[in-house]
Amino acid sequence: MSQFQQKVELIQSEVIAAGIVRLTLSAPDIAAAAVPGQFVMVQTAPGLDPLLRRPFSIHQVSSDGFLQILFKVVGRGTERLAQCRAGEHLSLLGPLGNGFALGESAHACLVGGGMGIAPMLFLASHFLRQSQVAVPPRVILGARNSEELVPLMGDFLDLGFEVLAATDDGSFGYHGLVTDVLKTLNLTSQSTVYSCGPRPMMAAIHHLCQNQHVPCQVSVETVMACGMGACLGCAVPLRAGGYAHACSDGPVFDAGELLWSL
Amino acid sequence: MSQFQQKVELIQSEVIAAGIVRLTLSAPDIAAAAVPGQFVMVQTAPGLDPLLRRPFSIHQVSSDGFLQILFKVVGRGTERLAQCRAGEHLSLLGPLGNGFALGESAHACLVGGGMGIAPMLFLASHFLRQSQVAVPPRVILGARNSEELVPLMGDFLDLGFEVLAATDDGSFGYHGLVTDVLKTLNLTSQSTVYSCGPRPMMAAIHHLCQNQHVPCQVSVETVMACGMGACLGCAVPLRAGGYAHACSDGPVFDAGELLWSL
Amino acid sequence: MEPVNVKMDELDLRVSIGNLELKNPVMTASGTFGYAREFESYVQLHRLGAVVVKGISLEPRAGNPPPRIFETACGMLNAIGLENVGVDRFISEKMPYLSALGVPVIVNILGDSVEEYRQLAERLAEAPGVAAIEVNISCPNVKKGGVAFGTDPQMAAAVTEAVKQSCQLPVIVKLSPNVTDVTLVAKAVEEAGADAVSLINTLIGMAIDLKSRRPRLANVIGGLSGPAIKPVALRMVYQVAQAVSIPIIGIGGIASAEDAMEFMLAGACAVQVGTASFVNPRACEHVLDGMVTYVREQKLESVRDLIGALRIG
Amino acid sequence: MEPVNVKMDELDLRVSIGNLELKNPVMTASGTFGYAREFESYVQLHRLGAVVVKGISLEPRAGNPPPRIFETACGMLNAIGLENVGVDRFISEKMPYLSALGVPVIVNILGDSVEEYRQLAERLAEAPGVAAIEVNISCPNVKKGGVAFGTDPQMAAAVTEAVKQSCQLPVIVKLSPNVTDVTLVAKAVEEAGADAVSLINTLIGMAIDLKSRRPRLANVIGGLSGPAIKPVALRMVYQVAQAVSIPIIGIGGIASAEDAMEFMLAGACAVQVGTASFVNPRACEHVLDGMVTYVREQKLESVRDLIGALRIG
Ligand SMILES: Cc1cc2nc3c(=O)[nH]c(=O)nc-3n(C[C@H](O)[C@H](O)[C@H](O)COP(=O)(O)OP(=O)(O)OC[C@H]3O[C@@H](n4cnc5c(N)ncnc54)[C@H](O)[C@@H]3O)c2cc1C
Ligand SMILES: Cc1cc2nc3c(=O)[nH]c(=O)nc-3n(C[C@H](O)[C@H](O)[C@H](O)COP(=O)(O)OP(=O)(O)OC[C@H]3O[C@@H](n4cnc5c(N)ncnc54)[C@H](O)[C@@H]3O)c2cc1C
Ligand SMILES: Cc1cc2nc3c(=O)[nH]c(=O)nc-3n(C[C@H](O)[C@H](O)[C@H](O)COP(=O)(O)O)c2cc1C
Ligand SMILES: Cc1cc2nc3c(=O)[nH]c(=O)nc-3n(C[C@H](O)[C@H](O)[C@H](O)COP(=O)(O)O)c2cc1C
Ligand code: FES
Ligand code: FES
Repeated sequence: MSQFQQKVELIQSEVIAAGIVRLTLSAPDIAAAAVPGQFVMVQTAPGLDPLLRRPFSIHQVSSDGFLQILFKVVGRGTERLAQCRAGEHLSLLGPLGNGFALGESAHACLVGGGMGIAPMLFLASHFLRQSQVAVPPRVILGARNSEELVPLMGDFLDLGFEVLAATDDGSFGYHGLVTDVLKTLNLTSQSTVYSCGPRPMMAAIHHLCQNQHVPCQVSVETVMACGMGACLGCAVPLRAGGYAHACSDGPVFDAGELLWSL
Repeated sequence: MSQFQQKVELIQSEVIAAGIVRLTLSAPDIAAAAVPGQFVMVQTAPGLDPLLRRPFSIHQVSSDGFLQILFKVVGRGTERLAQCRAGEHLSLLGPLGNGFALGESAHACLVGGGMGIAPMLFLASHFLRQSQVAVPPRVILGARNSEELVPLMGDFLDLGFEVLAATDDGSFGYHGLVTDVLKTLNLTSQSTVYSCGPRPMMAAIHHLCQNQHVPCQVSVETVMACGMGACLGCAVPLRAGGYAHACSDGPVFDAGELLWSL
Repeated sequence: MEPVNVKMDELDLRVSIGNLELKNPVMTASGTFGYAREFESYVQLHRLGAVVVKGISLEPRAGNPPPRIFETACGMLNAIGLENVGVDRFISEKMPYLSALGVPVIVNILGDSVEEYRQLAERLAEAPGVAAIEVNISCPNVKKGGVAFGTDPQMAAAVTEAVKQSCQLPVIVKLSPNVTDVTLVAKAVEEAGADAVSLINTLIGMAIDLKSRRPRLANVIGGLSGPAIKPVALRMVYQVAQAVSIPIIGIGGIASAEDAMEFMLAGACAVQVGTASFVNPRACEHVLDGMVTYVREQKLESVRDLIGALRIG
Repeated sequence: MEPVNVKMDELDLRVSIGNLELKNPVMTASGTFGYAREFESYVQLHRLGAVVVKGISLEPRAGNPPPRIFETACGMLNAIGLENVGVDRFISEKMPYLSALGVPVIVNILGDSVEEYRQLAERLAEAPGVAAIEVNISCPNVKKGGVAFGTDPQMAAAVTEAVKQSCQLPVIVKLSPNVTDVTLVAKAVEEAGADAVSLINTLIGMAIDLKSRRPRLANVIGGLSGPAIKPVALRMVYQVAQAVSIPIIGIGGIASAEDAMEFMLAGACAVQVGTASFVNPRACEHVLDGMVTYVREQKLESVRDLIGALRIG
């Protein structure tokens, strides 16, 4: 496994929607090694506060060495990152974790909710590049409202995907949950659902898939200190008892392996 | 006493010499209230690290509301300040402390060493504005070498002062200490020496003045947490025993009041 | 920058520390707010819940030689050495200003022996305007080889009893965090009659200058304060809240309303703001403003609803 | 970014912990470096003075439910709950990789009773490649109502004795900072035969989420580590250095060579880098590189010249 600790240049910082920022970084080594579903740990400030790195899914990579992350400003670390300007350098650790298991499944369905949309773009691009896939994957994206969702959909549309949209307030697309949209699709055990989003959303998707015997992979979020399996801070309760570690065993898991009742 | 806690705009940041930076801030209230020898406490970073404000002498004020500080990058706080860019806002507390006692003395002599030059510019300008002063004050400035000294002299020359220069390495002006230059002047008990610089320099000036019965005021530096007399952290040992507080009793003291042997 | 002007007439922010009624739970921490006057240019002093002044001893003390302070990661060390004007000058020079503020004045006291604490309490009981006494027991007991009163439950109880017996004022005992089990000391002073406890005082720390190979403080060791110590303070407040039934005042790294309310959830009925006042002289008002906003937004009947409201399990 | 390549052949960085010779004083802290393999992409592992692995118990432990960690001001809280693979799997699965590194492997052990510590030491004494044992005594003694071994000099001594009796390996006892007087425990374990002490383990702390009104850690309380605790750690190392004559390993908030050398001036002969490795996986090498530069610039005969070289008075 190739992993790197590098200071990389920030090429562009874009405010995609209110409080949602996309950073484009020149990180050829990490970009080349990354697979969809992996993440990077980013140092958000030069000093000792905030102290720990912050984990972000790899949103997209390009063949010319660029790597993007897409995040929402929720606290001190993301605030600092949002203030970084082109030309500054950021310390990155990555690519980290195990990405999505990309099988031969003919019918892939990508479901992203809120910031869980971030890793879905990299995954969608990956399917595009895989010429053997006959049916292009279906993409379901959900968010609170159109202001948040529409800007995030753009890249998927640009890649030629048809996006099934859902918003909590009905201001765009389906008025309701992504699971309701997912239900309308003709899922079979030949399909695979790839999902990332808030825990309640992923729990609902898991139950739906379980009932219909559809394989389902989820990318989970936990607090993380190291991102590399050293601190054991990122415990994820397992159905079989005990814990897995989101950073080194995940962040992508077979939904059936996890304990969802928690 | 008017003191202010304000977020003020950084108008200009200039690198005057290697590692020496001058910030021009728009701070009309503080500038209007300030007298030479006073200082401001500056928050150097938005987060909790560095935690405490840093004290800086008021280098210059202008009638149109600008205030300047001049500092050397020596640690984390000054590093951050040096990175601030025009348009950013900095939190200032000031004006703080007691400035120089500006008597009727006909023969003022200003001695600044290293960053102790900073408060001397404001003081020199003050004398210029005082029309009753017959003889313009004499200005002695010292630094390690010409690279450091020459850029700092400019403002004094612009104001029309003749500057007696001394460098440790002889690369500009007198080769040696400012005290040696001071000795060559015809000081009397009618003169007043105003001095700011490294402790050994001020101790030497004090002894010289004491021997020649010349009144001498010094501006001292100590570590400071609050800058306003609350923490009692800035103790300065007194000749009479006990301690004064640099921030509220000083930073300018009658040299004879202090304990110099320490 | 004008201080935020929050309408707070209709909100119930009152808390009580035994007999002592405070209009809100935000006070200054001893040694970090001078004698209040130092802050008059910055703070609307009458808004404070209470003012706790710098520790006072029987005789004036000059304090330690410099350097006395040093900044550490998200905190600071101090070894001021208990510099203060002494109780007589405090009463004659500082109390007139303080008692005119219309805010309860709590006097922090410190001594070398039980006897000194007793005499201090007697003197302050006579002084008009003193609302309560806060007993700093983190000082060395010279009669017991310099072991701090606050590290031994019996010595802590002895000081508390002496102070209680010599004055009618509410007595707050300020606990040291440099102990194996803070609840033992808390219980001991509760039994000895303390009306409340406040915690934490500073953790003992040290810093070294590699260049000179000398300690950063002339006194070698000093007290660590600021955001760095907040987790330790919060834990101790929580532990003490399970152990005693007298009111608790939370102290340690408080800089925002969120910080303050975390201490209240853990069981504190009031808080003190210390080191934060150095960085932001208006820190107390900032905490108060944030608390007002929270109480209003959450539609709490009173700020007291927060006290001990931590959900566990 | 290539790691700085410092020529260090000619420099004397060796230190010894009793019988254990280290090529340099920089080791990893238990629980912050996994079983070393996690860092192989980032660190030239053979350069480390020693590797101290995550605490091992007799039986595997699943650890605490999440959330297990929370960031605080210049520090972090953890309540991992001593998750580990157990001594058998440690020896069979982890030791082969570790012992091939060419670096002394120090195994941190923890138990619920003196008996467990004894058995752990016996098992490890048989395992090839173990260079020393570090005894974590910050664990609760279930037979004594859950009071931590490390807070009581007698219990600490009992554990130390048991471990010493059941193996020939050098035994390092890791002290808890959550005590009134750390020198009492240090002296007790020295008398009980400890070859060295390491300190500090984490301070006990807590954090609360105002929104949910719940503790930030499922375990309610946790261990505070990182730069925030460095002043406390340095003070304790200094105090212990005055009290015992066995070697001391300094731990707590070390992230730079300056930090490490401050601990050495205070009396430590080696250091461990903990939380800093999360932020910068190369923290140990960073510390080592800085130390090399310093020793060269100051023209020290050996890094050992720093040990206890603090100037006081
Ligand atoms: C593997 C992985 C991948 C991730 N990918 C992305 C991504 O692509 N885009 C993205 O925006 N985020 C992502 N996250 C979440 C992201 O790491 C956090 O939002 C970030 O660490 C918050 O840092 P902060 O300093 O701004 O907030 P903090 O100051 O640490 O926290 C501020 C407040 O926000 C809460 N908080 C913390 N995390 C979240 C969260 N995820 N959502 C809402 N509230 C939170 C905290 O409890 C706290 O109350 C990912 C997390 C993981 C583990
Ligand atoms: C009243 C007053 C007025 C001042 N005016 C000025 C001014 O006009 N211009 C100016 O440049 N400085 C001035 N100073 C000094 C200035 O406050 C410090 O240089 C600054 O606080 C250092 O902050 P830092 O975070 O960069 O360094 P820190 O990280 O705090 O310290 C870094 C290292 O530098 C050392 N150090 C601290 N202060 C100094 C110093 N003064 N000189 C050299 N080394 C130091 C520390 O011991 C430490 O080893 C003044 C100080 C006082 C008390
Ligand atoms: C400079 C300074 C002086 C202090 N002096 C006293 C004192 O005289 N008496 C006392 O009980 N506590 C004193 N303290 C401790 C504070 O009141 C408070 O308990 C401690 O600083 C922790 O709170 P904080 O983290 O908010 O600062 C002092 C603290 C500082 C920083
Ligand atoms: C996540 C984590 C896990 C830890 N696990 C252990 C452990 O298993 N055994 C032990 O003795 N100390 C353990 N520690 C304590 C560290 O070894 C170290 O003593 C402490 O973190 C202070 O050092 P630091 O500030 O450099 O992190 C752990 C610390 C952290 C942060
Ligand atoms: S974040 Fe440290 S083990 Fe997963
Ligand atoms: S710096 Fe606080 S009293 Fe002077």
